[in-house]
Amino acid sequence: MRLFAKIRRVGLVTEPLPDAVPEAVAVVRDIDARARRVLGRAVGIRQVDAGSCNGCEIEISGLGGPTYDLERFGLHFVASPRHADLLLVTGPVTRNMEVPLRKTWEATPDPKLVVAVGDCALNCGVFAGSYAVAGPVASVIPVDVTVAGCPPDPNTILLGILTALGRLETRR
Amino acid sequence: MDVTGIVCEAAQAVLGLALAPGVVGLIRRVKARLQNRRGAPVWQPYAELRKLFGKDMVVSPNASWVFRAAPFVVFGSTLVVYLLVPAFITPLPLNAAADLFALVYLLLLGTFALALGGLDPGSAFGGMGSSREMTIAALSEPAIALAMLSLALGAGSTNLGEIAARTIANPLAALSAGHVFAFAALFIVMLAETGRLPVDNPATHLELTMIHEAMTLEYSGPCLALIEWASWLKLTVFFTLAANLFLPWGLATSLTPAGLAIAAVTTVAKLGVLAVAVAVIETRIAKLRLFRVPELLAVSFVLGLLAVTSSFSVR
Amino acid sequence: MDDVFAQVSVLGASGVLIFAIVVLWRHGVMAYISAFRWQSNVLAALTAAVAYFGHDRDLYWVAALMVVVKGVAIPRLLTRLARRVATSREAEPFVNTATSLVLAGLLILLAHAAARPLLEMSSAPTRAAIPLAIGLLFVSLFVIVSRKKAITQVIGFLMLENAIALLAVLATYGVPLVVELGVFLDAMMGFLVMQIFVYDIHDTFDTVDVDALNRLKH
Amino acid sequence: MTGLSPTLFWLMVAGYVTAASGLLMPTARLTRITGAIGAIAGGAAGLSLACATLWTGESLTLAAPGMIQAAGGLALHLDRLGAIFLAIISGVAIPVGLYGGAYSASYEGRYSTRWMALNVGAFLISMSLVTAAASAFTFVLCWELMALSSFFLVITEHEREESVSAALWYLAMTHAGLLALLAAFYLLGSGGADGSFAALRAGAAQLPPGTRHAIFLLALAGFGSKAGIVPLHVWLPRAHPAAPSHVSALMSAVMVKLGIYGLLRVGLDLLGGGPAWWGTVVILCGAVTALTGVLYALVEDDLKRLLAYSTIENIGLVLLGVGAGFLFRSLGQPEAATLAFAAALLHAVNHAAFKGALFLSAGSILHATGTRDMNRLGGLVTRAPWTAAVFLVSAMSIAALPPLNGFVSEWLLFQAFLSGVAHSQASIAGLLTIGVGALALTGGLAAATFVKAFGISCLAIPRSPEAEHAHESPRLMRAGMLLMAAYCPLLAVFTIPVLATIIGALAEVPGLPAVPAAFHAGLTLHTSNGVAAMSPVAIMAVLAGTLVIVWMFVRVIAGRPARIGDTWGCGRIGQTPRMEYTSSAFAEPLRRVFSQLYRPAADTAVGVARPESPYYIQSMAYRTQLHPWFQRAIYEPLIAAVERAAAWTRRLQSGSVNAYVGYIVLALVVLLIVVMGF
Repeated sequence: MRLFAKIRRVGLVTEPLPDAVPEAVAVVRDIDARARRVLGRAVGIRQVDAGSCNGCEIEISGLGGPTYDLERFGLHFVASPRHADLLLVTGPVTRNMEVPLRKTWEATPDPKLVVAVGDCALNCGVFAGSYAVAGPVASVIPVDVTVAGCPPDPNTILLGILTALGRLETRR
Repeated sequence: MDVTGIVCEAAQAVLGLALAPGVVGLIRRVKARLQNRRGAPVWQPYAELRKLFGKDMVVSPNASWVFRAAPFVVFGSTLVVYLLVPAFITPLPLNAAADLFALVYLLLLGTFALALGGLDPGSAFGGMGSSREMTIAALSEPAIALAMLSLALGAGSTNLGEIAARTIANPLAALSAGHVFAFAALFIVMLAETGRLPVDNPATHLELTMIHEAMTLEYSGPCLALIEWASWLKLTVFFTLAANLFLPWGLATSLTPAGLAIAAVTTVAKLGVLAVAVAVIETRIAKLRLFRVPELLAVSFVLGLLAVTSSFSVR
Repeated sequence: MDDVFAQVSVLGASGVLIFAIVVLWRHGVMAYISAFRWQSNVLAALTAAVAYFGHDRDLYWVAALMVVVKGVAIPRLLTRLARRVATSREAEPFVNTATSLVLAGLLILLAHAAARPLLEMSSAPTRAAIPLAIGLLFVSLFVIVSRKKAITQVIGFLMLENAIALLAVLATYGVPLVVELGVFLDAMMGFLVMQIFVYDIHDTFDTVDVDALNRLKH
Repeated sequence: MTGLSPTLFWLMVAGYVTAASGLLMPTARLTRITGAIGAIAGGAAGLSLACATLWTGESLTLAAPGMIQAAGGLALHLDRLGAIFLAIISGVAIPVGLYGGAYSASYEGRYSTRWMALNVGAFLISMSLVTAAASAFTFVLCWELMALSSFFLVITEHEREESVSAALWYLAMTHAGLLALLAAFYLLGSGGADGSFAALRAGAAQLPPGTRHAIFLLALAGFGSKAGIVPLHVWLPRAHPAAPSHVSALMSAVMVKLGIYGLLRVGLDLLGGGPAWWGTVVILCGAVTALTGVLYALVEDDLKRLLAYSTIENIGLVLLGVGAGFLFRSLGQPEAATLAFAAALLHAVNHAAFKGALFLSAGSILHATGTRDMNRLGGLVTRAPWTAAVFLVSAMSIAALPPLNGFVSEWLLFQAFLSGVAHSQASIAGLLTIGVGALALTGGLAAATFVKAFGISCLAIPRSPEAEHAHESPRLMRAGMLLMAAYCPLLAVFTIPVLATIIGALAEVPGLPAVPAAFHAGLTLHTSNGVAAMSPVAIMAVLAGTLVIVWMFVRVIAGRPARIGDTWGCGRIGQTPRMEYTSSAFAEPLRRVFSQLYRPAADTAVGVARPESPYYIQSMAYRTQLHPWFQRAIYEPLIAAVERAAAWTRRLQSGSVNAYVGYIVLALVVLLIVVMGF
């Protein structure tokens, strides 16, 4: 019972997307409309750590929490690429993760999207040129949207995902 | 079965299929609010179904026709079960075709098919899911049987129509210990059978803790849609059973417009209440270890036993 | 009227019984204590109901006394005891949980068979609930037998006392107030004595695991 | 049509004799052909004889008093109760004959198929005669012939010591049972009646109650050892798998039922029922048997032994029905009694159908892969589609899934118990409630067992090269399997007539009225505690309709082709059978839940690369085995005692000739003294 009292005391903590990025709000507005047509406003996200330092993971895990609640846009993380519509890839692709990443992409049914999160995914960041690194994500699987930042904050990631949804329609 | 009968059953099937995602959406919404989140709108599950039916399918090369047939059997058997449950009118045209035992074994047919579908692609997760699902299904049978036994003892019949009619006729029976404990036992079994907390966490993404979802990891597109829809429908079936076998008031006993309207309203309201209750419970409790689940089912077995014994001590 | 009474009494008695089942299921000592608290309160409510239907003034006092003593006082003391000897969980019982639950079920069946003669004797509307009281008797004895921690056994003993009170209330609409008071005092005394024992066991063996008592042999 | 039934009877005998005459055929091929034709012809004749008896009510009576005069000659009388079981035997004999015609080919060159043919014929004929025996002597004679012929069939592969020990267990147990039977019949005859059943029936009424109880318990033990009642079942999971698969089908689907037949014949017909505790004992036996059977089937890795254990389980279910029948009859609830007996008999019929099909398909899996170990099977659904389909159908019906036949009989059992609970005093009702719980738990565990049996052995990736190169079985075997599997849906569709026939047969037994069950739309039972309605046909129809509609719906709104992609394993490279779940792994959760019963002994061997670094593991071996409680509690002490006794008597065997001559002289002297004494 104490639990529910606390729940009532705390109230709703989900923040609206910050107005600091007005285009974000604009994007969300019309993405929401178009995405509903394309993926029925229900997107399964499969997160793939292709060798990241887990900085991005920390930010991504923030997405699920009450503050940036990505479920309110009909996005949710899924347990298998078979259930996924969108791959959220982080980190420089290490040699060991090259094949798994490609297999994950193959395992995802069409139509599907890829969002590369973080500078490492974009251009291997500080790991560029390492003997253990195979290359940026784009060199392994086709990437629709990249989110820069080391690490990018949850709002930016959310914005990237929503932009990708916008791409989907234009791509077909 | 005459034309009106067929129409009634068809209408009930459509209504059930339409309601099921809403029930789950409501549970998710309330849970989100209890986690201080804004959460997805209630219609989110409908959107997911629409999306899944629109997507491609990826099938493992090891999978056989069993893998492709399983979702249809799961969906079909669950739908047939829903056709037997007095959701809006009682007695149903199919009332004499099957009773509570048939209902339970039809649900078992769905579980059986899904477990085979999980084993077929030869993935370790699928095997794990099937094994656990069958374990829980097997261990919950005795509790279900005893709960049904006490209901049947009260009504003098195992057919759902008669059971509902008896409670309508004799409201005091709803207060009897047998009734209450049968309800409690069935509620625990429902949590186990529909993969809710504390038995299985419907929101988990960690394969090693999965039970139901582990079997569906290989499914995609329309097949996945069928399985998801079937599992939501199964939840609705159990809710409707809990609502209309134990508190059948509002059910239409004749096909008058007013009666049907009342029935629709009351049933939807009952479903809503149960959904909120489940959401609250799931916020309150944590998942049990897999090997403590048998203890929970033993509790519901004892509750069923209490239900039966109290019925024959009143005698 | 009478059948409502019968239903209520069976329902209440089953409710009292359920909390004994809860003790078999849960593992934490605190859970045991709260289960006992709830059981006593349900028992008090049932007593009040019997007082209402049976038109027996004294039983209201008994009910009130139950709430005060068993619903408030004893649980408080138990909590203090548990904190003092710092045993949070019931270490593995002699019989594993699922088995003991099923055994409890069988004991309840046995109670139904055993209660036959009493049912023939009594004609009160509450008679239908008598088997459940006997079932509670068996189950709480089983709790005492099958659990290791002294505190759990104390709780088992208190539930046994509840079972006797329940039986009295159902079979004869409660014994005279004086006797009831005597039973309460008896329970309190027994409880206090046990409390002292638990303390001493704890101070002597640094555990309240009664297995340790066999160390007294040598 | 009077006078037809003797003809049918002799046709049946002729058919089975033909099957046995395979012994004399010049070539192995001819042996097979005559065996198949004979079994099919005999089965057909026997089936029509049974149907004639059941439907026209005319009962066959044959007597050969001249034969073996000392024992009062042979007497045959086929009444309806026997006819039900004759129908089971003959119905199974036809597909088994078909199947065996091809299956026994795999034994040619290794073992004597002629000898096998002779024994199969003898087995079939003796079983059929048991159902028609009308005198204690005839009964015991056929019973023993049945035991011996099946013993020789179990020991067919006489070079594998596994089957030799199985055969020895079987011989020991079945003869222990025979002793109990002889004692029972002796006591039955102690009223001064001659051996004929009619006389025994008349005499049994005058027997003192003590004797009647003794007879019942002896019969329960004797027939129980044949039916596989726990703890007298130990031979069954050994012997049934050891026999050739079509014989396993015969033994598991038919022979064990004769134990039930005997129990009904003696307990119900000859003794005419007894006090309530008879029923209680049988119900408890049934509950223990059902649960033990299914629990050990669940953790079994050997496919055929799993099926054997599940036979024990189903015998337990039948016994639950039989016991409830005895109980209700003694409590003066004849309707409920009829219902319970009918449910038991219907389940016996159904079990014959699906267990036969299961053993035939297991045989064809063995034929295709050469192994019975489920941890080495897999992927057969694509390699041997017919076998897998038969396996799936029969597995679904043994798991009591609607709309197949297994479900109908379990439903009837539930209803029988329900009507009992509604009408008995607390103690009896409590017992029956436990029975319902056991019934339900058995059903659930059986479903788990057969998900494992089918899923592990037929689905996914082959776990061994043998399974990799598996092939479909020859046409004749396929035909036999399919015919056997076809019984399952057919029995479900025609439940109503079958059940009506069974109830009609039961109405012959004194004190059992035909239960007022309305059989128009479906099974509508007007039992005394109310109404319960269920219609397998309607369920089948609705299910089929729904499936078609759903399929069309999906085709319309989602007509996209499926893409082939590897099984998802978190992106690991390649997938090998070693990553699949195995039979042992599947059963692990339940093995843990019931560990107090199983007492599993497990050991894990870890091989490390270098002893100094325990973290670089090269190999891990996990081995687990069970130590069944009945073995632990009963048989090991018993065998130890027997061996001690044997060791003691061995002291007589000094080995010196003088000693033996001495024994002879001693015996002579004692004899003379005795003779002079009197």
